[in-house]
Amino acid sequence: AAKPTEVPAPVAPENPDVILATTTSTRDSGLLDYLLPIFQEQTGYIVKMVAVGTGEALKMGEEGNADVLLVHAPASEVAFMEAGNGKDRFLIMHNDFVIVGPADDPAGIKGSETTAAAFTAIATSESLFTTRGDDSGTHKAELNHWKSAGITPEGDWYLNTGQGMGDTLRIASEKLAYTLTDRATYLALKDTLDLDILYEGDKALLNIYHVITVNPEKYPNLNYEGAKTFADWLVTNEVQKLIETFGVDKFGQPLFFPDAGNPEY
Amino acid sequence: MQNLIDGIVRAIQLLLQGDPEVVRITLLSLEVSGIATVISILIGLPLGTFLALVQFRSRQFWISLINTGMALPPVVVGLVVSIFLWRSGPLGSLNLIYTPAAIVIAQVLISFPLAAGLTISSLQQLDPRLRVQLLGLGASKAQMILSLWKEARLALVAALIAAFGSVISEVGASMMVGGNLKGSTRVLTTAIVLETSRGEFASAIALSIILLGLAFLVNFALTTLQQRRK
Amino acid sequence: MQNLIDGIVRAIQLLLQGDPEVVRITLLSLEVSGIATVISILIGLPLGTFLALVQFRSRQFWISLINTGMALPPVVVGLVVSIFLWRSGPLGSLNLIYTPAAIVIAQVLISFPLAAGLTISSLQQLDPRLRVQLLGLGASKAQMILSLWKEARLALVAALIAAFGSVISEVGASMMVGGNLKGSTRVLTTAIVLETSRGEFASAIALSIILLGLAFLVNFALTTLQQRRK
Amino acid sequence: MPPLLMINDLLVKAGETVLLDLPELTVERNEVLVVVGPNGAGKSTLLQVAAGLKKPARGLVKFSSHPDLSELAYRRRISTVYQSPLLLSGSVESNIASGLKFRGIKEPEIRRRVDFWMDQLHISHLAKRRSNSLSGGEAQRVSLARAFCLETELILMDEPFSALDTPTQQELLRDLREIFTRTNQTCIYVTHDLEEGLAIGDRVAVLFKGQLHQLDSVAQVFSHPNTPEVAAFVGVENIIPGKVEKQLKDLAQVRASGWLFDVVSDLAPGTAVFICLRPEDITLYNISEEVKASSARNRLNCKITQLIQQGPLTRIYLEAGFSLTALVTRPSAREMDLQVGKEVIAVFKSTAIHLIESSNKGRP
Amino acid sequence: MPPLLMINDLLVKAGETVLLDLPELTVERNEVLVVVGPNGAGKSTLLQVAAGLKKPARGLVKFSSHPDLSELAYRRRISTVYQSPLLLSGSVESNIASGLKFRGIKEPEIRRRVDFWMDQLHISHLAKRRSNSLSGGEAQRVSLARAFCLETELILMDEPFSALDTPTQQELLRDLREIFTRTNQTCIYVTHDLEEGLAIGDRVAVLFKGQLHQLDSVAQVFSHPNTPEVAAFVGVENIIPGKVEKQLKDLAQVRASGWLFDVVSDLAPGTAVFICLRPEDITLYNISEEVKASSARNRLNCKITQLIQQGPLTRIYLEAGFSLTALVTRPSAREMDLQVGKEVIAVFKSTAIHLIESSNKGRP
Ligand SMILES: Nc1ncnc2c1ncn2[C@@H]1O[C@H](COP(=O)(O)OP(=O)(O)OP(=O)(O)O)[C@@H](O)[C@H]1O
Ligand SMILES: Nc1ncnc2c1ncn2[C@@H]1O[C@H](COP(=O)(O)OP(=O)(O)OP(=O)(O)O)[C@@H](O)[C@H]1O
Ligand SMILES: [Mg+2]
Ligand SMILES: [Mg+2]
Repeated sequence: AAKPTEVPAPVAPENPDVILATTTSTRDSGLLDYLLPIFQEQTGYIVKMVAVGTGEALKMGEEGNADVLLVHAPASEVAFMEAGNGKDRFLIMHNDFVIVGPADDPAGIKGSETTAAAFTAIATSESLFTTRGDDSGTHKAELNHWKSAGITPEGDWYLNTGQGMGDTLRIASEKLAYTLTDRATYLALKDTLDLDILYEGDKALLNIYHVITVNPEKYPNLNYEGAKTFADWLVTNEVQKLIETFGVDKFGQPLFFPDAGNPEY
Repeated sequence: MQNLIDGIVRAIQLLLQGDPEVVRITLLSLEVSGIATVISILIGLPLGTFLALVQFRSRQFWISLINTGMALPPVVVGLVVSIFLWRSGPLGSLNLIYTPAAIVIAQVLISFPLAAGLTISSLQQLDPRLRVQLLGLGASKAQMILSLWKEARLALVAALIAAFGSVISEVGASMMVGGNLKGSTRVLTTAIVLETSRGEFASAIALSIILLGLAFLVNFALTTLQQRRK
Repeated sequence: MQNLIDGIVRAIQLLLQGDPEVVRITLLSLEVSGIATVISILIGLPLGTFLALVQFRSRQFWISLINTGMALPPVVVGLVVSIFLWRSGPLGSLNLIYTPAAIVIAQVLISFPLAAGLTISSLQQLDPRLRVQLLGLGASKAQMILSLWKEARLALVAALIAAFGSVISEVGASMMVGGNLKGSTRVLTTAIVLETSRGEFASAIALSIILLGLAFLVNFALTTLQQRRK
Repeated sequence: MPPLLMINDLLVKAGETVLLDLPELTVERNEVLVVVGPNGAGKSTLLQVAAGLKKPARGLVKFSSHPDLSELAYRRRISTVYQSPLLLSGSVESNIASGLKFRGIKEPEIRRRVDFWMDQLHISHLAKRRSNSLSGGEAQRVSLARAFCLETELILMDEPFSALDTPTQQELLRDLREIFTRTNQTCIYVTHDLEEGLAIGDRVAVLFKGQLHQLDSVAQVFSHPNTPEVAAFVGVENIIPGKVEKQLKDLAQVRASGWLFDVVSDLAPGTAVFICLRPEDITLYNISEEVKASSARNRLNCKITQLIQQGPLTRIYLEAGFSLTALVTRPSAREMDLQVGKEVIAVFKSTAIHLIESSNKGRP
Repeated sequence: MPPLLMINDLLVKAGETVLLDLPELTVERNEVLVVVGPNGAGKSTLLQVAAGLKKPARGLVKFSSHPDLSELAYRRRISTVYQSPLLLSGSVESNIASGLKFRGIKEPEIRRRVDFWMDQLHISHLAKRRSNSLSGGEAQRVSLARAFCLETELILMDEPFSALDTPTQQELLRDLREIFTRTNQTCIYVTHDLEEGLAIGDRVAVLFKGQLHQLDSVAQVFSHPNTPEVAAFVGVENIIPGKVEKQLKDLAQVRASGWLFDVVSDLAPGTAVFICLRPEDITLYNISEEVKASSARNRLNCKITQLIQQGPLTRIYLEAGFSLTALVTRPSAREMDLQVGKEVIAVFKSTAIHLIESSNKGRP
């Protein structure tokens, strides 16, 4: 874990362009749109944020097409680091996943003991469930839950949307289906959806974001300096505070919980 | 670059294996885009013919409108069609959202202005005396129009090709109103987007190659038809 | 439906307020698509003219290829252009990825086949004796071609309209190669996608209305030009 | 029998320009009405109106029972040959068959008629050829066959023979006359070539600048033109303004350019007139020769200023205080050894002269 | 001076069809070479080759110093009037100016020439009109002005007057001849109308089915056609096959259809020939009348079968064991009271007959 560092004065860096590959959920929640201008002002770095799927983001890192990643698929991230693709990896924040579904809760998952039980209830009642199916962090988390419940999800009830979180939520809403979503995206879209939170709070449902700088030894033309500056900046106290308060005015609750300096979950 | 090469190898593999999922997606693309093209032509050809041949006051306004239709962004069409087809929308009760039919509807909205706009210009390009000539031969209005279409067939086939091209390659609307549901509304373009977002660039390229190969075959047939009797 | 109405109200507000962000996005859209259209025409018009007028062996194949180009899915173009422009790609050193220039490149690839294909059909639609007539009047090859363009201007303007329509409405490629960076590569269509995915339907609709209004103005100008001297 | 086509008080405009202004014009059943006039006179415009393809600004056009010429039923009772052939793409055969197909005629009948007319127009060998590979005359024949095979009551033809070679023109003129009579077809035949019109027409309508100057039998228009314009157009090359001086028992003496002409006419003395004299009605004699034909009352001494060979004829320009044109056969010219500068006597009968009152100038 | 245009061993094909097969053809400087022939003979094809717009399958075409006719420098030294006007969109003026603009001529000079030729062709009033609103004849005038204003060494014209009214045609024929002479222009003039060709041409090339049957001075082609086809085309309506029976001091006696004709000719007895006799060279006498012109050696008793009025002339079809056509002036026909069924004597001189050896049939 890194320690909060001093914010450097805004001197124009030699190579100001930093490419950040991140997932659609951070973009759609508006968090980065909020943070990036501040970073830019303080450091002079221009961050080009490309919102793509987690799979694509990791691939871009692997191929050296991004300098820094902000992603939420811990298992894949570890593999990524182990393959020597990344240099630094800091825990930034978390929010949590929730299971949403139609208000009448046909599978009766409300009050389930565990996440696995909730998933089992959905599967056994063959209630519609939409999955992103796009190798995103959310998708990978979801697959883990099925695995721990001992279920291979298959069949007409299991709808593979192959789209981002927002679109998958919309499809769930339209199809009266359940789905696993991160809380931030759900809150952002809540007003336009016919979905209620039916299961939440299990520790297993944590959604953890890490920042990773891509290994400059692998691709010498990476802007490692910028990437590192950004990664370091994210874990500063000020920024962590900004993350904590982001969205409170709009949703009455925070969308993300800062984790910098905390031990890995 | 490696991605491109991998993609090509992958495409050949997929084609040789006849991967059932790929086959299904390909057939669905063809079916949906084929139907959408046919409907676009059925709307665009008469509409374009009307605007090309009949003189009335607000004609130029309507032609501009049709031409603007060529600039309809698929995402906008997707959004508007969705708003209508969602359960909350006026047509929600039809249960069309996230079905191939919804994709067809959106694609028709995208491509019929193209068909109509190009029909207008191809008919206006004809010698105006031709109409008089045909009427003088005793053609009814309908026969005259059929004959004009025949004379302008080169440009009309180009319109057909452009309309087909615009729908087979379209993704924004198909994604929104179709939902890219595996096994039911996933078409080649939406599958390509999915593979891309998964970082499976080689698969995406492979599917693209299949899509383009398909488009090439259809176009080669149409172009041959078009150029056969110049 | 409420979304639509809200969107319209919102659009009017945005327009009246002259929201600087919206103004910037709109201008960028116009600039990028305008440049891409001009380049497409600069490539498509000569290429189409060549394929329409010169007889050679593999001509039909090339025409089919151009026509297939009309079916190039923007996402595929986006992916391929990205592969070339990413740092890992052969052109990575140019640092073009996620810049407006990258969007222009992708849009040109999308729209020049349309420009070329429609040029082919509009020139082939002309009376073949016209070429002989022009040469007989002492026209050089270049003068002949200019005169043919003038004679076919109706259909050529339609090609221009279609090319502009295809780029201004395109989103897949702009998103991939431009990155939808706020303040630098965010254009109307990518902004619409973003607003949609954020569930800000009214904003999305408002932006769509601005986009369509813009397209209508451009097309009204072009259509007036086209129809003025039929 | 009422006329087949009646035109009343017709006015056709393009924007503000008047293209045609016809108080009255009728086409009788089974006649060939020839419409002649210089370029831009409105001939094609008249045909388009008769074909129901151009809406007049004012006026009534009625075809037997059809008050509305633009209706399909009317259009199917006529056929039209346009000034430029404008063939459809496709084969010659399919072009010729097009009008029949529009009418829903059965295939064997189409075959029969198409074959018949291709044969008649000597284009059977072109049947399978693409229409855009034809020569000018071949295309015009196709256009003619396309109209004739419809075998309609009324045929409208706009300069149909302009691209045909002379032998074919003559053959067709002869055949057509006969076919029209046999099949009871009526025809409006537009031409700028007067000879052609004379060969095929029953009556001639002469248009100038959208106005009808004369509508009469062919012979009448030819021998008694109404206005100087008509006279000039029907080949009266000598039009000399003059004034009637004396009137003796229907023989008028007209003074013009200093000469006194004897003319069979009952016009009163003092009337301003145009003397119309056709070049072929002038006989030339050598000065030395004795003028035999005593019945010819008018004799002028002239000098030859120019000679032009025109096929079987020689056109001779003469100077007699005013210019005069005479037309003699080539052998005669040879025999008389006519040359530029030679003095000759121009002789013509008092019946050969036709007088037009000057007030007829312009509108009839 | 070498000829302006030389054609050698030319073969033009469309696919497998031979369109034109000319062993040799030259166009001299400052001449008007008229090309005549029936529809589809290859006249327009010849012009296109001369204009460098059609590549022959074989053969050499050379224009003064240019061996390659398709090069721009050559194309700019000629101008072309096509069979159909095919105007560009835009005004009449801009159409006429187009060729000048292509050549980069300066604006005032363009203005001057365009105005001059619009005036010459009587279309000044149409200057601002859109080209697609013109009548057929007006369009053809524009097409003519467009070519003439280029004032090139060589002008190629393809039936340029077919849509013009007769008075204008005649005026232009006269003016053009003069202009060509004055400006040292050379012209290849394609027409199917022989009279037109005779009026303007120095030499005539007669084409049939892509083959050159005769190339001679106008007078020669007219009086001594080479082949029966040419004879028929130049208006020899009476072509009777026969055989020379006797030969006395260049006066041949030819037996044909039972009659014996006296002909000035040195052909040997036994030669199979065609007797060519123009209708206008036949004089008709009433049976009762005394035949005065004693020098005319041939007399046939005939019966009139048909009379056709043709402008100033009357065409008379006769039966004399074979059919014969004669052409007399209208006044003569009237005087002699010629009617169908009447018996008359047809008289013609031995010099009026031209003999063609039968072996000349087909290729010359
Ligand atoms: N839109 C128009 N505006 C002005 N004048 C027009 C328009 N259309 C036709 N005209 C004129 O009307 C006149 C009559 O045309 P029309 O075609 O009837 O002539 P025409 O007698 O057939 O001549 P031609 O022998 O040359 O074919 C022409 O002078 C033509 O220029
Ligand atoms: N592609 C082709 N295939 C076969 N025959 C052709 C082709 N193109 C032209 N021809 C023929 O070549 C012949 C000569 O044509 P051309 O136009 O030179 O005739 P023309 O003498 O000008 O006749 P016209 O007096 O009718 O204008 C015509 O019979 C025409 O049908
Ligand atoms: Mg006309
Ligand atoms: Mg020709």
